Amino acid sequence: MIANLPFIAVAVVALIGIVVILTRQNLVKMVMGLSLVEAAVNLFLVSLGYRNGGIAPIFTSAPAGEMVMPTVQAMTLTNIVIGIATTALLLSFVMLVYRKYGSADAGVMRRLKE
Amino acid sequence: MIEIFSLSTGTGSWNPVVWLIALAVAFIVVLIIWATGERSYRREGGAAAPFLSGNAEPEKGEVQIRAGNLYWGFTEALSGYYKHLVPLHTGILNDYVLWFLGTMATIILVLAVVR
Amino acid sequence: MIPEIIIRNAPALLIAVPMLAAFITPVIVRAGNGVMKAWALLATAATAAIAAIVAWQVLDFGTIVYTFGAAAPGLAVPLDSGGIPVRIIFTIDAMSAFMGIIATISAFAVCLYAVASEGRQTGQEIFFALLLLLEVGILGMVSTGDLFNFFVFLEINSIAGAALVSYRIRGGLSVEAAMKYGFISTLGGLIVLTAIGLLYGQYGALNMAMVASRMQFTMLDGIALAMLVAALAMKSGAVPMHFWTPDAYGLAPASVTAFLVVASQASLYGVFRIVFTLYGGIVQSLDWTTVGWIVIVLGVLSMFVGVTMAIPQHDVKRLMAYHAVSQTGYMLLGVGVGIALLGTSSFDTYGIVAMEGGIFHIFNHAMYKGLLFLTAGAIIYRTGTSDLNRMGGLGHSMKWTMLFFGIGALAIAGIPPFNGFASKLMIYESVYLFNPLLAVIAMVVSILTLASFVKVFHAMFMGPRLPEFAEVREVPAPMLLGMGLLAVIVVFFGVFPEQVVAGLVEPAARALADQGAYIASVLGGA
Amino acid sequence: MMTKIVRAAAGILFPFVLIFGFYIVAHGHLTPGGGFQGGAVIATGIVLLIAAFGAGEIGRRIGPGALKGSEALGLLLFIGTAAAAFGFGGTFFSNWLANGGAVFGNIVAFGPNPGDLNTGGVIPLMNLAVGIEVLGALSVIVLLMLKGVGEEAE
Repeated sequence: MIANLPFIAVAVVALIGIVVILTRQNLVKMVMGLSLVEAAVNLFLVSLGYRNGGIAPIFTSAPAGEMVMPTVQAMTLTNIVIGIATTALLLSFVMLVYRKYGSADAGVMRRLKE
Repeated sequence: MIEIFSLSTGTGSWNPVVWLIALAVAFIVVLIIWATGERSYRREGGAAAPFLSGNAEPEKGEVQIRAGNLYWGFTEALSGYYKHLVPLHTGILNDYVLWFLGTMATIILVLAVVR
Repeated sequence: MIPEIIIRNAPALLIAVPMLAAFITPVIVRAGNGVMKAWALLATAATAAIAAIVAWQVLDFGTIVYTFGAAAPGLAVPLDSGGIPVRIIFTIDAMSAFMGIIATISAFAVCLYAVASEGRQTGQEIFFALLLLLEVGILGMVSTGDLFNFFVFLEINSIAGAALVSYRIRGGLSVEAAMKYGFISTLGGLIVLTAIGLLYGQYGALNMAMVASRMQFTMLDGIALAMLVAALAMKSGAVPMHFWTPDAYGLAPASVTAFLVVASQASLYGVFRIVFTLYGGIVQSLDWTTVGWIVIVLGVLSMFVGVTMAIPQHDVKRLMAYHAVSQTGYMLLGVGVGIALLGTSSFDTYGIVAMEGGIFHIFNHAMYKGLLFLTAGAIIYRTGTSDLNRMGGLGHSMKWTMLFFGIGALAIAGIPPFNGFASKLMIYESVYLFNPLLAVIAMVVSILTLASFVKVFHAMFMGPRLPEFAEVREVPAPMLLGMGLLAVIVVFFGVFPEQVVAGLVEPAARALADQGAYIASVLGGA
Repeated sequence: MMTKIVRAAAGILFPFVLIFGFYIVAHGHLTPGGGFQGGAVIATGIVLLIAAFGAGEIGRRIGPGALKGSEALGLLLFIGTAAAAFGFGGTFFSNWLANGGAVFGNIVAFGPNPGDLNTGGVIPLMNLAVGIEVLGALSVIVLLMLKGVGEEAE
């Protein structure tokens, strides 16, 4: 049960993010929901690499013992970098939409339809 | 020679080169028939002007049929279908996400849960 | 003739050349706009040449494995790694090489076109840098053999694509389209990453060949497969996840749209690669047919909904965007039939033909759809409107554009002797043997496509010269050259389909279907 | 522009933030951290200055041009280091400096050890390149977005 806690947290955070994306029409809040989903994915990846009692995978002055998986941590880091790029891009879009449409609402941002 | 250029589709084959030659032959036949036609036909003198029950011919720009009027009958006949389909394209981002996640959930159900 | 170092490192250069060119573009623009454009053209031409070298190597000597950071390209599995390929590995088989050729040809034609069509914009260095980055994303997606690397290139693809869609603001409309595209593709990317995490958690590897060889087909694998297929099908614009497609395609600059088509096809390649290579081991089970039917259903829905939504449209690019959705359906249908039949005795008789048709259609679609979007861009460039109701009589002043549009329109409708007919014929005949109803739907869709393009042709080019377009002239030469290149390919592939199918498409289909060879090329016959 | 206390404190803190950032970049191959994290720390320092002195003032002093230049320089350095491997007969990204005895060329001791800065081959070089790129890119994002918000407020 305890070992599964991180994964439960992943599910909770991802669900909150998805519910925010689906129910809020404010574009800034939708981007926040996306960031929540991203955080959940990052947490998921890091939890995957955890070994019970493992130490940080740094060879400098490392004590003997099991190490946690470093690959997932590298993946998480890459995803954080990508997440910064996408969030910055999406927020700039929100700013431009707000400036041109006078509102940052998904219900207003629907001139393209049908 | 012919086999090199023909695309075999398992049940048949398709040869664009032969098709093109046939097209050229047909074109030549048409040209010959056309050339045997009446040579004394004159365009001037009102022979080629449209006759609209004696009314004057309207300006060209007015009789141009714009795109919106084409296939009116088609969309009208299928209006029951379009009535349901078109409103689905709401243009609201939340709906886009909902459709995406809904489809994904369906595929997960079919592939992983039901088996 | 070609230096050995280039041949040896060609897979890496495929990514390195456009990436380096993209990073230099903002610097080189200080020497002048003309120099920068020449630089971008040179870079895309060089990339096309490298893709040709890669394809030649693959077709002659089999799958190339290129290990980044190793002492030699072929050292996929280091001796001290315990038999696990730890490095990022590019695995380029015939299918990847095929997609690489599509992407680089299209990139070159688009770049040639954009040199003139974007000539009136500011910030052109950003445009060309992003175009080159989008090419990097596409080429990376199609050549990588590493799941996480695939995700990274997918994100490069999404970010560069979304930024390019918003390149012209157009009163916020383009930004709206880019926002929708960027948002939903980011969500799709995260779902892909979650699925990759699920696979990594079970098998402790990211290399596709390694994961495929260890695949156990647990329930988690099924969930991962569903997530990957759904997210990548969304990125390729399959109904009912297509809503972003008309927005993004319709509002992006025409040159970008023509290239976004290829970007979507890279995601389509992702679907096929995941299903065949990663999950190809479950061929015998009942699940496998379900996978095939899911792809077929997505394909049929895309074909039908796409074309019926296209008919009432009056914005020329939005109409074409719905057709792009519809044509994607053909590829999904063809390859879906191949998936459903893989491993059965029918696969070698008509399953493979369906797959070849679907894969050939990817190439044809990239060429004629790119051509159509470019002609639409040419019309908009001169008339300033994309509304079909306000056009008319342009055939008098834009004869070359009319010719190119005609070629593209006949090709997309599957009229002989253009290339669309060849691939559609292969799909019809083989799908008819699989399930006659599907083939009938495919033909009806093709007829509706023709009807729709007759309407567009009439609205844009026919009729008397209209007074408001009296000043309209033909577009500049680089734009015509870009369109002409694609038109020549459309005609050439239509007249000599057998050569292309035997030379490029069939190896690609065989490579995709042969999971064992893919695994063996990386893991060394283990 | 904030109060004098904030400005003075930012001025004192800024060098320390810079040093910490460069420490993270330089030790990227030995300890947690690396180019991205170090660059982000340095960019945080610049954001600190922006918060204290206002985007207009800092934008005039540093300028988006210089930051974009550092972004391009970092990217070129990164790809250049990777591509230089072709000249040494290796593959793209292969480590042509490691264990060479020269710059960053010491051989890594086996087993747990206190760490030697002069190891790692091209990895420290790439960390440096990424650090230069990230500090430029993140600062320029913040500067340009603040500029957009400023236009909004007017």
